[in-house]
Amino acid sequence: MIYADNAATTRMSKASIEAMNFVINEVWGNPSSLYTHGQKAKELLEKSREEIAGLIGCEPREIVFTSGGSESDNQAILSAAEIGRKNGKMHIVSSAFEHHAVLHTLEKLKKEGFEITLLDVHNDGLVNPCELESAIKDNTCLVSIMFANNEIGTIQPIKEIGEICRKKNVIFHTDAVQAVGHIPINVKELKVDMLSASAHKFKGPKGVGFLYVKKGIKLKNLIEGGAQERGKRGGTENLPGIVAMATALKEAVAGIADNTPHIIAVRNKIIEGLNDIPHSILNGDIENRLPGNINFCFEGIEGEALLLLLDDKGISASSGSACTSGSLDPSHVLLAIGRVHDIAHGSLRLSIDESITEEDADYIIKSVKEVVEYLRSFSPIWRELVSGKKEFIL
Amino acid sequence: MIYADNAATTRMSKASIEAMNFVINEVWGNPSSLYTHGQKAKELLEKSREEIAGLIGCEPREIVFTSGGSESDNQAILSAAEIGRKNGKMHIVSSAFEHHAVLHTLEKLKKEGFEITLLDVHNDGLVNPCELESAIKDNTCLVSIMFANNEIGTIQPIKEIGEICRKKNVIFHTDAVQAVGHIPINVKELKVDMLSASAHKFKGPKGVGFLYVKKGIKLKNLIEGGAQERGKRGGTENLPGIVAMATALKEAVAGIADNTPHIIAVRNKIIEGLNDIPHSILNGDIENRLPGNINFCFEGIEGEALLLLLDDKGISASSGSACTSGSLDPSHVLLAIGRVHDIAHGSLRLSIDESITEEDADYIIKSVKEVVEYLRSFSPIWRELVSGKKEFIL
Amino acid sequence: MALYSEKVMDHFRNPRNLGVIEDADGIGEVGNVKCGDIMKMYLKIEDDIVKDVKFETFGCGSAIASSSMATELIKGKPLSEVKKLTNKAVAEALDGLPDYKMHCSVLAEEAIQSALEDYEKRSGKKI
Amino acid sequence: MALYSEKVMDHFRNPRNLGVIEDADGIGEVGNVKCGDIMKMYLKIEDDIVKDVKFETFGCGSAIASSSMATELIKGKPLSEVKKLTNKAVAEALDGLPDYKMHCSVLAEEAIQSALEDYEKRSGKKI
Ligand SMILES: Cc1ncc(COP(=O)(O)O)c(C=O)c1O
Ligand SMILES: Cc1ncc(COP(=O)(O)O)c(C=O)c1O
Repeated sequence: MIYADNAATTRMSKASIEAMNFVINEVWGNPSSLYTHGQKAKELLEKSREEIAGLIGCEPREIVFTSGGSESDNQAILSAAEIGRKNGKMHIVSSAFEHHAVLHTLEKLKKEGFEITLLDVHNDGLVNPCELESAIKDNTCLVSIMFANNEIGTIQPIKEIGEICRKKNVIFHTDAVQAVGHIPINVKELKVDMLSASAHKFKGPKGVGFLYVKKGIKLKNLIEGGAQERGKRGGTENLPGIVAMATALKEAVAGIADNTPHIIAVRNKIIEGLNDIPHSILNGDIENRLPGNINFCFEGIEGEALLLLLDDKGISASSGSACTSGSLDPSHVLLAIGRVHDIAHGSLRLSIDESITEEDADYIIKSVKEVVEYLRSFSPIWRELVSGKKEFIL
Repeated sequence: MIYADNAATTRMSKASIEAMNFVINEVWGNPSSLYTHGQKAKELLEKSREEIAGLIGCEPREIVFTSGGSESDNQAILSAAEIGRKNGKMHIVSSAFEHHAVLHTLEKLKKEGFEITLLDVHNDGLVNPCELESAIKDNTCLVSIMFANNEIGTIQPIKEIGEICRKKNVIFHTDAVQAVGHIPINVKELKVDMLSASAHKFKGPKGVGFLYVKKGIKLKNLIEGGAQERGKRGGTENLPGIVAMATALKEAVAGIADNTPHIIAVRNKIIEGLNDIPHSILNGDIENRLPGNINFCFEGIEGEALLLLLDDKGISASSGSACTSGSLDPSHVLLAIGRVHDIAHGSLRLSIDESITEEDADYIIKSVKEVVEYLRSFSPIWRELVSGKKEFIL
Repeated sequence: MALYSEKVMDHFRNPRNLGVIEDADGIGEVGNVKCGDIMKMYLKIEDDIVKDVKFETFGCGSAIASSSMATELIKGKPLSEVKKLTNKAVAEALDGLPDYKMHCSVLAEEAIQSALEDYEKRSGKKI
Repeated sequence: MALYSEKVMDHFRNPRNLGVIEDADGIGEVGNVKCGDIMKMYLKIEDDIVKDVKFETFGCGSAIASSSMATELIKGKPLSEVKKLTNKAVAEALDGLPDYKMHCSVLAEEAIQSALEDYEKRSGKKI
């Protein structure tokens, strides 16, 4: 199997699995307990917090452990909104292609009276800092822009946005679920105030994540309960998950320098190969892009069929096709970068990691070409396009 | 080490650990993915849901997976409150000794205009169904009463409460975090509408739990995001945790009949032994009680010191002392059953499981006796009590 | 519990009656690109019997499988019977479809009825 | 990162100067049951020097350790020096206390100052 869906989830690393099992077997106590076994758990908890803080350039007390990226996003945005509400600032700036954990939370806030501005992300899938600056108003309480998009992998100008927000004195949250562990991140240098991350996207366990919150920003509880996480997140700590997450992040960050050139080389090879397919297009800017992300639209075919046939050939990938989501509309991300419905349905995302080989790349290119050609061979749309009855979009 | 703090957390069972590692290594795909590997994950997800549903007597679609007991409690209560708000019913009945995941959520709702009635739990730690019935008003939208208390282990008259609520047409939620896997539970028979559970309390993993919600009751999202859990709980599913939880619950429920007589016998032996200590008292009803729960107050001493010295003797236990929580007040549970502050500070909770032996019991009794005697030997309060300057409370 | 039944996967992987009938007696096309599914059915009719049928589909796995199954269900059948083909019959013949994919079987039904109507119009016959 | 420093655990496990001085020259008692901490200090004074000191404590680990350390810090010391004992000195001598346990060291300071005041009152001396 060639697993090319690392943006959906990753396989846990050996070190992370070992760390998890170590904690499960040896330090399974409750970190809130006073006896030695509980205090050992507490120690590991705080050590993990220190490690993660060190890896993203913040202080340990600025890290809150959560159950994953969605929870982090929800808590960050609702907290900033609460601060805004108290100060009479009810305007939020975000972008049109955020993850649903962000967009649905913003919709909820809209119903509560907040004004939401969703910035255009243009054809290249990038937020324009000048447009962002103009969108900020006197009553803006939050800017939430994702670090890297989960479908097309475009990396946003986070540093510039951070500087604008700091200048304008607006809280800046970034959903960095796709970026953490894949590209270098230092929250202080980037002037980020809040950052969401999810362990299973960097070879850590599922069901655990963290939220970085700059000192001084008051969190609102999403989950009420005990006094865990300084009272900001109730629930017995998932220590095996947290330690495994810290282990995975350490490994991932340490590997960035070594792995990135190879991943980018193979990625570019695949992009070049798929570019040969007529009437196809790469989605998202090629320069400002996650190392492992490839996202194409192929005219005249539908994505789910493409995926299933690639699966038959041993390739695991994903699509922004409506059929893969159970909804009627194709990916809001592809629509946001201006792909019309017909095109957006025929999309393919390959997200690779360092285990990919040049041979894998050759096989992927060959397989995608075959499958696209096959599906076009009985596509009534394709027939109309080639017969000239309809004009090609791509 | 004698681990007598299973109410705080349990050690994962071998079968549960194995299930978790199996999923981590073999079925680590994203259940929302279309390719074979993702669909296998989806299958396991739904199989786990079926298993858990079968074990508590509901339908699979009535189970929502969460990150633990606290999240389940929060979502259940906020959902029922939302329904109440829509129908102009802004009154909630609960009890004075619920877990903070419940109480803090109720406080939040109070600030939003809900009226909260917290029922007395009396000296025996039991809610009185008649009082509950009288407390329900025309505008009551929710009754939330815990199945078994986490500190004193008293089991509430859930079936009677369920019948009252069904009759009065009020949603009934029960925080069953301490009960699930320890005593038989069938939600249909008990007429429970919503039930919270947490895997790490029944030898499953930390950071995963579930919420049973009767068909027809509309959940409100606590965590917005993707379409997971029928859109009611965003976030990539923690499949290793979920499968391990189902495995642990199956084992726990299957073991109830075999293990309970032994656990109760040893528990009663310890209770009898500790009853020998002068000026001590068992907290909570002895009959309606979790098999493994022992909770005592000893006059004239403080709980944290007691715990630390028991730890030195290799016994892991817990206390309702203020010092163990970092707050100034001792356990709200002990105060709720009428223990005054002085007495509540000197409490000890032992929560045992089936691995406990008669010898362990002897050792625990001997150790607690020694430590209590030692701490009393230099307690200024004890001196006043024995010298007659102050009157004994117990 | 897999996404699709084995029948669906079989018809998706090896679609029957794929292609075009150049001198078709009736052609039906339904669906639209916006929703991501288009089906086109070609019928060859002789003596009120479906002598041949072919299809082209732009769409997901279940759309392709539904088209394929629908052609199998009507091939060689008298038109009176074809007229009664329902989406339920298509879905059942596929051993079921996921709830949110039932519209694919509806499209297949509609494509065939549309081709029949085209035949009626062209031939002036009423079935 | 453990709950308490080794020093705290040592003084908790082996409290120094535990007990009562029957013919004390000064006795101080502070705290209350409600909060869960009571400390009682007994001083034996000779030539303005703490000849002997004993304590009794109802309270948590750090309360017992703070009392014990405080007695060690003042034993044999001139009263003028004892008067200057601060809770910070107690906490530091214990290699620190968790934030939310600092009040234990405050209690220890207060218990000793209260015993000193008792001595002043009884003896009529002013330190
Ligand atoms: C009665 C009760 N409810 C809720 C919880 C919260 O569960 P968790 O810590 O797994 O979120 C607990 C345990 O801490 C509990 O004992
Ligand atoms: C950009 C982005 N944000 C948030 C999430 C949510 O993370 P999780 O599913 O771990 O809650 C994801 C992944 O699903 C993501 O890609």
